[in-house]
Amino acid sequence: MNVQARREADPTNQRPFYRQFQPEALQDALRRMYLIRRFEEGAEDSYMRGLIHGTMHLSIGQEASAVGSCMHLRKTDYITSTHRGHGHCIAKGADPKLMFAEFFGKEEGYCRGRGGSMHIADVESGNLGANGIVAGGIPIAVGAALAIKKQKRDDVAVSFFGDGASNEGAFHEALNMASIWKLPVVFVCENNKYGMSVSTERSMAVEHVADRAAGYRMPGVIVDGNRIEDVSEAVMEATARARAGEGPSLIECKTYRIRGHSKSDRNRYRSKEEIEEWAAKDPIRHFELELIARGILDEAQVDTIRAAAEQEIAEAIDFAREGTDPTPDEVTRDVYTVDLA
Amino acid sequence: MNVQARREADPTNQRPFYRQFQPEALQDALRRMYLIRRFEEGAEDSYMRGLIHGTMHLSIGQEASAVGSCMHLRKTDYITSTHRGHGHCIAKGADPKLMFAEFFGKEEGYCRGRGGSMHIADVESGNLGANGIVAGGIPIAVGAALAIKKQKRDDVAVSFFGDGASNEGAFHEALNMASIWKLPVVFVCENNKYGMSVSTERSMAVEHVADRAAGYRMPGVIVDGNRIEDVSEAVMEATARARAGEGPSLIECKTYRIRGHSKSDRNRYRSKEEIEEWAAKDPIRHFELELIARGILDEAQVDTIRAAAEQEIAEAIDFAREGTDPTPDEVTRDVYTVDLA
Amino acid sequence: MNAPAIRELSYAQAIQEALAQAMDADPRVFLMGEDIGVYGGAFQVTGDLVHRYGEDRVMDTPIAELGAAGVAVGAALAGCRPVFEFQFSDFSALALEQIVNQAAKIRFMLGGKVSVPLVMRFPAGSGTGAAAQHSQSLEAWLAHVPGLKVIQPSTPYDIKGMLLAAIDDPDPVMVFEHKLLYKMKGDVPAEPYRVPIGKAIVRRAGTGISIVATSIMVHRALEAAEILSGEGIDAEVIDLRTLRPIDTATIIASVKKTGRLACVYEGVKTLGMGAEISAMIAESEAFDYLDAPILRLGGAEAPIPYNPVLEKASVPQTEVIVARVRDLLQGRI
Amino acid sequence: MNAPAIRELSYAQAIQEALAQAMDADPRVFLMGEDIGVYGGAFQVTGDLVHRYGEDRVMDTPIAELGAAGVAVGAALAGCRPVFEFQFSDFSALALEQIVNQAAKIRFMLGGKVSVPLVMRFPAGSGTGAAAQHSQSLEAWLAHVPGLKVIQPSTPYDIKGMLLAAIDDPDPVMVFEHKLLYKMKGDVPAEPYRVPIGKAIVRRAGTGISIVATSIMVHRALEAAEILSGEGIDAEVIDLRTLRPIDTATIIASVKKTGRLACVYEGVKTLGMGAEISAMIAESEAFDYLDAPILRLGGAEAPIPYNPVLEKASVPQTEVIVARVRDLLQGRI
Ligand SMILES: Cc1ncc(C[n+]2csc(CCOP(=O)(O)OP(=O)(O)O)c2C)c(N)n1
Ligand SMILES: Cc1ncc(C[n+]2csc(CCOP(=O)(O)OP(=O)(O)O)c2C)c(N)n1
Ligand SMILES: [Mg+2]
Ligand SMILES: [Mg+2]
Repeated sequence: MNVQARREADPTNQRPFYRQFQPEALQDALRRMYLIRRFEEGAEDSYMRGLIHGTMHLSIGQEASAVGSCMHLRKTDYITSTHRGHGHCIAKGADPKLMFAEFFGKEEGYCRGRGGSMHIADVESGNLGANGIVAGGIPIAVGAALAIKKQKRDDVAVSFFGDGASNEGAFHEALNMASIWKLPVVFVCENNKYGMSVSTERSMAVEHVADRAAGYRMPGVIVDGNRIEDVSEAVMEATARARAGEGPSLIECKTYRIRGHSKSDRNRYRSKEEIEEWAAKDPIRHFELELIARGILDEAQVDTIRAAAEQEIAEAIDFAREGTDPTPDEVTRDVYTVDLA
Repeated sequence: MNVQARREADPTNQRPFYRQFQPEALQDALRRMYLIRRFEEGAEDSYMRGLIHGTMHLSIGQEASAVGSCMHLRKTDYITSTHRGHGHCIAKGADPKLMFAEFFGKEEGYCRGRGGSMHIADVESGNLGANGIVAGGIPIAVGAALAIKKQKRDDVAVSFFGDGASNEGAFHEALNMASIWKLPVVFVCENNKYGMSVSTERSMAVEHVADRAAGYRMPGVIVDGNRIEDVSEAVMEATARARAGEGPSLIECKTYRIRGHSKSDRNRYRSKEEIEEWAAKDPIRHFELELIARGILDEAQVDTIRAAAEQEIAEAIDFAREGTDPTPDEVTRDVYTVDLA
Repeated sequence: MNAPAIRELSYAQAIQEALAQAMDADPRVFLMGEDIGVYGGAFQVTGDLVHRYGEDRVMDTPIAELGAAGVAVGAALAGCRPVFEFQFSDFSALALEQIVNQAAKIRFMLGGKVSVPLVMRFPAGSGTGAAAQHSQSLEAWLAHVPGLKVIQPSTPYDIKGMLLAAIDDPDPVMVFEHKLLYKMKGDVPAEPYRVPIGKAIVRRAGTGISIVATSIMVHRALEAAEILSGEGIDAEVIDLRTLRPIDTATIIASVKKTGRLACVYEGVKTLGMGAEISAMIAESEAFDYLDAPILRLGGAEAPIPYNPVLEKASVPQTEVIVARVRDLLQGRI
Repeated sequence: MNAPAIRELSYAQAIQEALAQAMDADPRVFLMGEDIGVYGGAFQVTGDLVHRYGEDRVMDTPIAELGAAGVAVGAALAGCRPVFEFQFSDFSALALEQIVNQAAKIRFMLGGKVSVPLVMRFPAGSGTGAAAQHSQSLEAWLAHVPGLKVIQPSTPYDIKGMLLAAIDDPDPVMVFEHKLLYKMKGDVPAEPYRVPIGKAIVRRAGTGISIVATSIMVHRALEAAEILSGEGIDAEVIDLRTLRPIDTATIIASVKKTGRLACVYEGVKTLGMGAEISAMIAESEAFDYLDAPILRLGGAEAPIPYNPVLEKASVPQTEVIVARVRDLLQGRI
């Protein structure tokens, strides 16, 4: 859809998303989407160049669900994230400098170099952490929501997870508990069609992850995960419901990861055509065009935002490379709050 | 409902259950229900008298779901059972003598005294075992069904479990796999309203366990678990479906356990009235009256069946008491198929 | 001023008192577990606490150990102090992912930015005729995991004080309680007090051999020591109390004095707690003081059987401890 | 007759060949696991087997470790011979209930009336930068469990032969494979053959000290032995290979000869495999032959960190083995 068509689709700018958020907030959302994209491209590049070791899971193509979900969140709201968590982390407010420092294994990193990509967390911003265990964060989010309720706060916890994670028992147990205890938690499933190499058709008895919501007596909403406004409106409703004490919701964002599952993926389980088809639905480009069609930004401003993101990421990598290496005698540091004798 | 009312409810004996089974099979079903009841009363009595140690979980009041489900099963069909498994075991064809021998910890017992009530199994009859782990048997049944499919047999696996078990992740994972692989398995939930002390209202987000079936794209059927004909007809359909390669089903039998959860239960979580209300819906009495109303048995024949069951149980206890005690030097026997040096 | 009140309480009552006092002192503390509310817990440890503290602080969970453990981890991260009861320690096998991959590692993985103040209680052990899936002693699994602390108090006094210390602790503490101890009575001060985590205690001083025992085996070792003293064998009995971190100093000092060591524990012998105690001594400065092989008495290499005779034969009993220690002292091992 | 064909294969290729030969020989054998089909397995162990044997025999499971493990147990009970791949050994924490409470105990609980012929494969260990939840060495947990057999082959030759023996075995066999070994090459006969479970092997004969090592540590110990031999220290290196049941005879014989013992393993030191080896020797007839404390080199008391320098420092490296053995031999331990 070009700009003109977009204008005609919503001529009076009626969509709640565009009315609810100030232009600055919308621009900031675009900025974050770019930060995520460039962060991951920078990480990928650093990995290729041998600067980063281990593995990483890129969410390129999935930026709308991360940013759209977190736009409604306060610093005191929690998220739990996944192995594919860079986007969630930046969307919730993390500083790419400290994230890159973590990737480079430096003391300045969010986890002082102990966690790396798969455990990146930014507790101050309310990100309780990525998780190397598929579905591991789901019950943790429910627990955070339980704490919120006990503390009589009106915060919420948002749990991100993938389609594959919804086949884990932890998903079932967690959603059931969230529902019976009416906890302020929003389950955001990023359904990118595959759990590693296994498609949802082959791994899930139902067509949509949202079909599972009925089993827990909670709303199950399907949105186009590549359209930030769709994601955001659904999450807005769910967080409002949660803050009002009406319990959890499940939102399924239909999306796609453009890159392979991790660095070892040879894309044998999907076709080039499928990847290209989804690449054409790029969530960033979609959002840009909407902002332009609605007169919130013009192309030049978009360029400025993109350039600033690029700049920020380049600086972050420089910052990280110059960070401090942990010393090997510190192997047992921080295993306990008070080091054992 | 008295005999007359029952006659009027189905004046031409149209119910499939009564047409499908020969009178002998129906009488045998009643006999098994009595065997289960008397078995458990005998076990309870032996426990009170200090002859049996440990604990036990009685299914008194739940006999219809066990017997009604197993009437359709062949010896080569499998069941997996639960901590409340005496009924399933007898219904699938076990010999009460060998069961009591197990309770008394004797070499003659089904498990040579190693298993006791919670692990009783009768593999020759297709009972893969009770299970001390709530929901532990559900994936095992799915695995047995997978084996059946691989071996191109037209047998089925039936997994019994309770309402409480359906809150375990293993339930979710197992039902999903059974469905995606279209396995010949029937999930029979005996919903007796409580998982130990916690009611389904307090532990389950949905009202019925059968509501969960939709999340696995399989039929979810609710039946009166105290009416053997209701159970049996539902299981008949499900096993036919399974044998025909059409995949799994979930059947929820609404029932009630009259005794406490185990020997330590003080019934603090439910009322006397509730217990009495359900005692009045006794599945055995119901079945007797139906058989009488339909002219399949008269009261005297019922008395004969009951007396025979009593006799069989009394003899079984005598047999068990005289069994052989294992010797303490055999502690590590049967840990491995070939004893380690 | 009055002398501080000391009453006889059972081990289970001592736990209940600790839980109540912790909840009184700190609104962040709450309990969760299966049937801990109106049922009072499978072993009546929580008793009527739900009536005193309400369902919000004494929460019955669905039967969903993994998810519920994860809820506890999340609540701990977000400012609560959950005390989680497993109905039987065997069911911890369902929740190890949250205990080991999450609770034990989160602080470390996050570079020390958070703590996970979580207490989990595990009714463990054999002797109740509950067979293989309800009688295990799995404490060695968790004692193998850095990031956890693991305790195994053997007396009403210790369980109260160590449980209170565990609830104070900023890190996850795993509490193994032997089911046969729940009814055991002992003197317990009414006031809250702490018994430090990480300290073993000499329960009986002696010079002929050091017996390091855990949980219910402490009592059997003490009985054995009494019998042995009648034969002129003067055993020192050490109650390990904490499995991680191990109080190596106390054990090393004892072995240096006695020159002999026996480890008595209920868990499966291979890779059970005694393996670690033995290896720790064999690599320590106490090695040079050893006058005999290190005796290990652990559980049989078999699941716990239902039959009561076999069940008893599966784990060390007093007579066996006496006989084996005697053999050791007489050079027959 | 031609000489039997022997080729160089990688450890991963040797596994793949064993799986293929087992499937060729026995229609009951099938594979299940996450992404073992068209993806070829996270470590490319199953490779293109799905194309050769079809999706029914090389089954991708949903991400549902507990349930899938239970499915494997049920299939084994009903006449199949499943070989189950965990994507990472760390995820076994999700499935321990089926492994430990079910697979390991069913035969015993049922009085010997059934067997559970199940093989599970666990890619384990650190060194890939995958951090705390993807780098653990948890083999000691399963080696603590009666009813299981646990193996940890260290060479392409052994993994092929031991895996085939495991698939033959009527009981559950747990196979720990170090991820860093997958690419290691070695001579492997083309024909199927068996290497018996339960037998350790002396990889290097020596007289000065016995080093018992497991998995990748066997290779580091051999490297260390080479270096030490240049200093006049003649180490015997034993590859444990099977963790349950332990081949005590081979180790005892070696220690009687050398008078010294070091255990080298990657798992956390406390309650890791070295604890058992050390304790086993300390209670055995070999005790009297010991001339020095028993050295244990295990993993740090910490989760595996992401930073590569810390990661290396967390587990024994060749230089550390050399230094500590030297210290021991020079009486500095
Ligand atoms: C418990 C567990 N099982 C398996 C894995 C290996 N693994 C990591 S990501 C992944 C796929 C997850 O799929 P999904 O939940 O859809 O998330 P996505 O990767 O598509 O974002 C798998 C199998 C893991 N990390 N944890
Ligand atoms: C995994 C596990 N958690 C808890 C228990 C303790 N337990 C035994 S039976 C039971 C209640 C089970 O409820 P349900 O599934 O409804 O079966 P019912 O007892 O009502 O027949 C509980 C909590 C157990 N045996 N296994
Ligand atoms: Mg996915
Ligand atoms: Mg129930």
